[in-house]
Amino acid sequence: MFSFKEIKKSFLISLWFMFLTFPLMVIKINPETHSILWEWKNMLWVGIGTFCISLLVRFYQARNKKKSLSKKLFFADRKIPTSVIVAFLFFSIIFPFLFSNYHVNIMTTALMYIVLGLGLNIIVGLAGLLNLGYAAFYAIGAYSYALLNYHFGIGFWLAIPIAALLSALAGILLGFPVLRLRGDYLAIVTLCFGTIIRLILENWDELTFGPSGISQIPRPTFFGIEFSPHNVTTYIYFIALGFVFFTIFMVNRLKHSKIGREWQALREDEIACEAMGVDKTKTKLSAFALGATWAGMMGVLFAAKTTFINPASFTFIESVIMLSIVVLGGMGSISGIIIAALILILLPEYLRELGNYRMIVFGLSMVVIIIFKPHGLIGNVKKNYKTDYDVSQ
Amino acid sequence: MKNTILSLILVCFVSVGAFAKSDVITIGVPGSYSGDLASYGIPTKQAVELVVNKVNKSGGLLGKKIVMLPEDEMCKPELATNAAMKLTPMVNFIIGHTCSGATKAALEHYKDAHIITISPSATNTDLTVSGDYPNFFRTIAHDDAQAMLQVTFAINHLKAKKIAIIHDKGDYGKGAATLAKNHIEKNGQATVVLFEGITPGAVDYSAIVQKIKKVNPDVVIWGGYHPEAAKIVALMKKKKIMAAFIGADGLKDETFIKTAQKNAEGVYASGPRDVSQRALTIQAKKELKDTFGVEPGAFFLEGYSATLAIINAVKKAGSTDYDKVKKALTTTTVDTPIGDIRFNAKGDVIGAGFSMYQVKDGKFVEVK
Amino acid sequence: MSHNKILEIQNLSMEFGGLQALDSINITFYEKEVVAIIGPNGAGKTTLFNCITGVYVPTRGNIFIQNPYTQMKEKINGLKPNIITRKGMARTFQNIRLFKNMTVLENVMIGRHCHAKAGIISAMVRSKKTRDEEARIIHDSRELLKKVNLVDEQYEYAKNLSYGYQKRLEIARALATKPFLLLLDEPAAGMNSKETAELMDLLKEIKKDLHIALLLIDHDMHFIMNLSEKIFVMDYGKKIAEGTPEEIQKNPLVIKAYLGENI
Amino acid sequence: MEYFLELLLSGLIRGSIYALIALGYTMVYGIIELINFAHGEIYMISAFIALIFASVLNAYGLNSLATFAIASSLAIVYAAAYGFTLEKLAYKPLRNAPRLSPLISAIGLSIVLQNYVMLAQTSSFVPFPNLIPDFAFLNSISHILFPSEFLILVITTIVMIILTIVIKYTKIGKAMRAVAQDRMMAMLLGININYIISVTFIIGSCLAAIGGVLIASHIGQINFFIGFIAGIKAFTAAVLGGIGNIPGAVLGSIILGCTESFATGYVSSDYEDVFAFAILVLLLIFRPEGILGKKRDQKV
Repeated sequence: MFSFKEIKKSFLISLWFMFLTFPLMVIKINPETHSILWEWKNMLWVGIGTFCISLLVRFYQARNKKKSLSKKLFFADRKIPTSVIVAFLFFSIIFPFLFSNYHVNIMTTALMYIVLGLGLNIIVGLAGLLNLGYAAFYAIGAYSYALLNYHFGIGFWLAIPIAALLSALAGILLGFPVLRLRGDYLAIVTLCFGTIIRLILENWDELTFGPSGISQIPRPTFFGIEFSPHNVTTYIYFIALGFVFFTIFMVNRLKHSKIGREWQALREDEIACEAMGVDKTKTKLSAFALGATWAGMMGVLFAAKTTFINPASFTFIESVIMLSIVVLGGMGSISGIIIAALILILLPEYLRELGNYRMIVFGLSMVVIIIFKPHGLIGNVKKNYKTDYDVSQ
Repeated sequence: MKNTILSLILVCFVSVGAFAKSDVITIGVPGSYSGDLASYGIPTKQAVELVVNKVNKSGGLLGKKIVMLPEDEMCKPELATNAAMKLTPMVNFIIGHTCSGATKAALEHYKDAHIITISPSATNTDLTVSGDYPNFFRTIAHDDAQAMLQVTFAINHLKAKKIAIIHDKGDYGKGAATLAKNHIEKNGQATVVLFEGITPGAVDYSAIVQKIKKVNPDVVIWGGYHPEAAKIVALMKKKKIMAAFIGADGLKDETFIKTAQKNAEGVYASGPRDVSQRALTIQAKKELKDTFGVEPGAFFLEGYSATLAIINAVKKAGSTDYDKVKKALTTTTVDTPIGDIRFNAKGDVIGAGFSMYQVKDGKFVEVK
Repeated sequence: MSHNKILEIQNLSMEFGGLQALDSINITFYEKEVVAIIGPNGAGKTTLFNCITGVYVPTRGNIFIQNPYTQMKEKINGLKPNIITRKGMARTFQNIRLFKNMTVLENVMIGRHCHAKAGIISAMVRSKKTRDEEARIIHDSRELLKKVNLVDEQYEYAKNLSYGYQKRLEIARALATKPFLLLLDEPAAGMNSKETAELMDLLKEIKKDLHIALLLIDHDMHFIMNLSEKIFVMDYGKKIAEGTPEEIQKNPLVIKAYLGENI
Repeated sequence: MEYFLELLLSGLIRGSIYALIALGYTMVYGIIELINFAHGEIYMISAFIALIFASVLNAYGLNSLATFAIASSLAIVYAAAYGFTLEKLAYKPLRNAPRLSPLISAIGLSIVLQNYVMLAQTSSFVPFPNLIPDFAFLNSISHILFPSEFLILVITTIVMIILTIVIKYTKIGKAMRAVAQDRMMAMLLGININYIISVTFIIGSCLAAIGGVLIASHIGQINFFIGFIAGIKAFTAAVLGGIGNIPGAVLGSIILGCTESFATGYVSSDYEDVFAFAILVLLLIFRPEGILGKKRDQKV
């Protein structure tokens, strides 16, 4: 199966890793007692582990070479069959009746991240504006609900449009200064924006109650009826599911509308876009505003779901996870984002059994997925305008 | 992909089901075991594991084995909620969470499910004092008690007139700092000349120390953990600021002295009463050393005591019934590393005193 | 030939730092004309293009357009490119600038957008009016693709087209904005002789069918001489000559500055 | 006035700490246009490696100067090895991928490395021995300037100058710039792209290691999370100065450091980061390419 040369290569790689991990894995220091522990067996494990992984990768590569290219792009450019969609739909509806509250709750989080991913997709995937501060809009939504409820007793359903509006405004506010920026500069400014929002939440005690956060935020009601703590989880699940459907529907519409095509054109080439009569300013701002809207609405749902919020929930890592969902899913692809959100949110939850190793596995899977699927899990599906309406002359 | 997810879900479902038997007593131990606050959660997990193993070896509790279910929530409220929902159907008791914010978010669920929760480290005052959570207990004094101690110490013992308060903007640090500020203002004998937050993890704090020098306080009260405090103390020494430095239990950690070295000399910190001579404390530390090969970290003893308290209460109550155990917790006194403790009606610990320490010759020495 | 002015450039100058890229250019264009600008590399042709289309704001001078349908005359220097495009001038680029990861049809549809009204709300609500507008855009775009003979490739990604096809797509995309003046920046560059001949036919057809004026920059003399009715010659940022192809070929200044001793 | 000067000095020190990390950041970016999120982790790992070797050497009773020299050299060697390996593992396969893909693998790596160090060593803060020897000539001003601060200022300047010279005048530096400008063309001219990128990563990681050892000595404690915070600040500083520009990184860091210092001194440290980030946003509005960054006109 493997030639001697390949085995030798893997052996050398494992030697290299043993060298690399030697100080951190083998020498364990105890700063309090100044004692040093030599754990040589760790080195052995590293050696064996990397040797096996390296052989596995070689095996995979060898097999891949034999396969034709079309097989490799199995997912790309293909519409998902209706049967799969229907099965998925059915499963998502009966899900809360099959599984315990805990699983329903986790799935609700995943659903919320699907919506967040789809919203961020408008900014990053469609309009091509790298955004590392998306959690700020999420925070604005969550705090809008918490504070409006605290001061004025505004309910969940009324808070949703208000939060959406406020986040959209914040999106425009962020959009203005960054109109001229592109790529990595945009990334850093949005990162700063995210941090500034979080710092304001932390420091402006009079408005936001500071780092200790706001507790006892009411859960959503159903036309004024409150649910029992047990049933409310299922209820929130269905709200989140509703949002997912709504968002998929809307984002799909937006994507294949005038404004959606203009976003994509802007992503491809700003100068050509302007030469075609597209208003750059308006298009960029609308992408920021619309993208932020979804985050704002999810923020409300988040606050209602956890019933407690504090600034610690809206850190940079949160923005990074959201961005990772978009990129891993395949920029601009709706089904890709759904899968990526499910992986990135459910994986760390269900990896709990791995204990301390779960974050390593999580990080590794991000690296591995992106290396083997650099364009994301699912490529963009082309829109054929064939079956659209007849032209009424 | 879908199949993988499905099977994953199924596997977890089955594995969850396996625990939900009644011939064991389960203790959920949710806390911060990864991320930047991991060091405040891991010692608790170790402590619970030690006690549980010991009890199981000697025949279990009420003839049943104790199972411990740790859940990592990184001190994040939303993850804490997830952990809470996962644990609620399977556990009899909770020891956790690590941080107050996470505790607040999770407590709703435990409260609804009548699960007694003892936190070794959540010090937010509202958790007990507000009376919102009848199922909540803790083996650590709440922030307000410590703030009170700090302020009276500063004003009466150190005769401070001008007090600067610095905090780390965090839930714990800023909360404690705000309480201290309120106490000073209520007391009226001293003024708060500076109240500011610093960014934890920043590379340098000389600007804020410069500002402290400018306002020239008699005492600096620190709300936060020890890593930042060590840096500030060093800079204060360097800039020849003579003000006394007072921290709370977040500062009272051996690592602080190791890090700040000679700069730590003279620093005050409030913290649980000195228990290093108690037999149980010595024993707990030895067990930890033997099993995990480490020195006790933050809240280790509190976690150990919380576990002992629960086990004792179950023994006394003769069952895991919510009301009976709750009653036992508030009425029976149990010998733990942190003292002979029981709980008051609100859930705060009685019997684990608080005192003020000062660093002398590289050790925290109790100030009489 | 009709004699309605459509574009008037008066005393146009453009400086980059100390570099005088354009020096007091005066040019007038008339309706339905095919005009070419030639000149050696660095003569300022593309700069002139960029000034007209609003990519650069000229240092001095004025540019006016006069819409042949409404006869309204407006000053356009300093306006943004997208506004100028809406006013009836469209362009192609020297180095092709297509929306590479969009389909051929979508590329043309973007061009048509500047005459559509639908906003964000209507995109979400998708009323009958919006749907009709959308159908209109698709229909018109497809018609344009037929004109440039790309209708078979309409669902291909633009990046997958051959060079010649990409050039044609760029023209179709520019035409989609319904211009009365089409500016073509080196349309024949990099094409083989067959492709150039096809392009020539296409441009002639466009002029005939759509009644629009064309302004070309190119180096292919055969192409220029064959197609254009009037030629402007530029050198070092100045206009040095203008006239019919025959006149230009005989102009000694042009021969000296540009054509050299080849003729 | 004295207050102002003191704040200025603390701003300078803070700035040069940022600069030490930002230099490596900006260099890698300048050559391959990749925001190397894992750079901060290399910085963290090298600090840990220095700490580990210093403890071992201490246990064998070496004197402090020798410990400092050996431990920091080993840290630099290991940082280079880590940088090299990371590039080969996580970035090289993505050379031709969309621009955001390497960013994701960088983020993933960052998570892996943090948790790797946490599991292999410890999750809590570890005191870092003061490896930097006391300079006798600094004794008179030790209340203003620590030896570690002095060393950071000096080394930042030296590193900046050497790096500028290397990139401007040496053969490898020229090759780097060629790769930065047009990778395809550089390849056609016979430059070994893989080699140049590896060298870039190795140099960048060495810089991170120098930063790691010095800054850890200055701060006196490390944990597995320090790389993340320092990395973000260094990234901000690099962008402020014009990312890809070596003197720009230093200038940006100093400006960032001083802004934070003055914000703390004259307004409130509550909002020190708000000021730092606000100044970046403001600057980028008026100069989107950063202070010393070259304007890249898009050719139309």
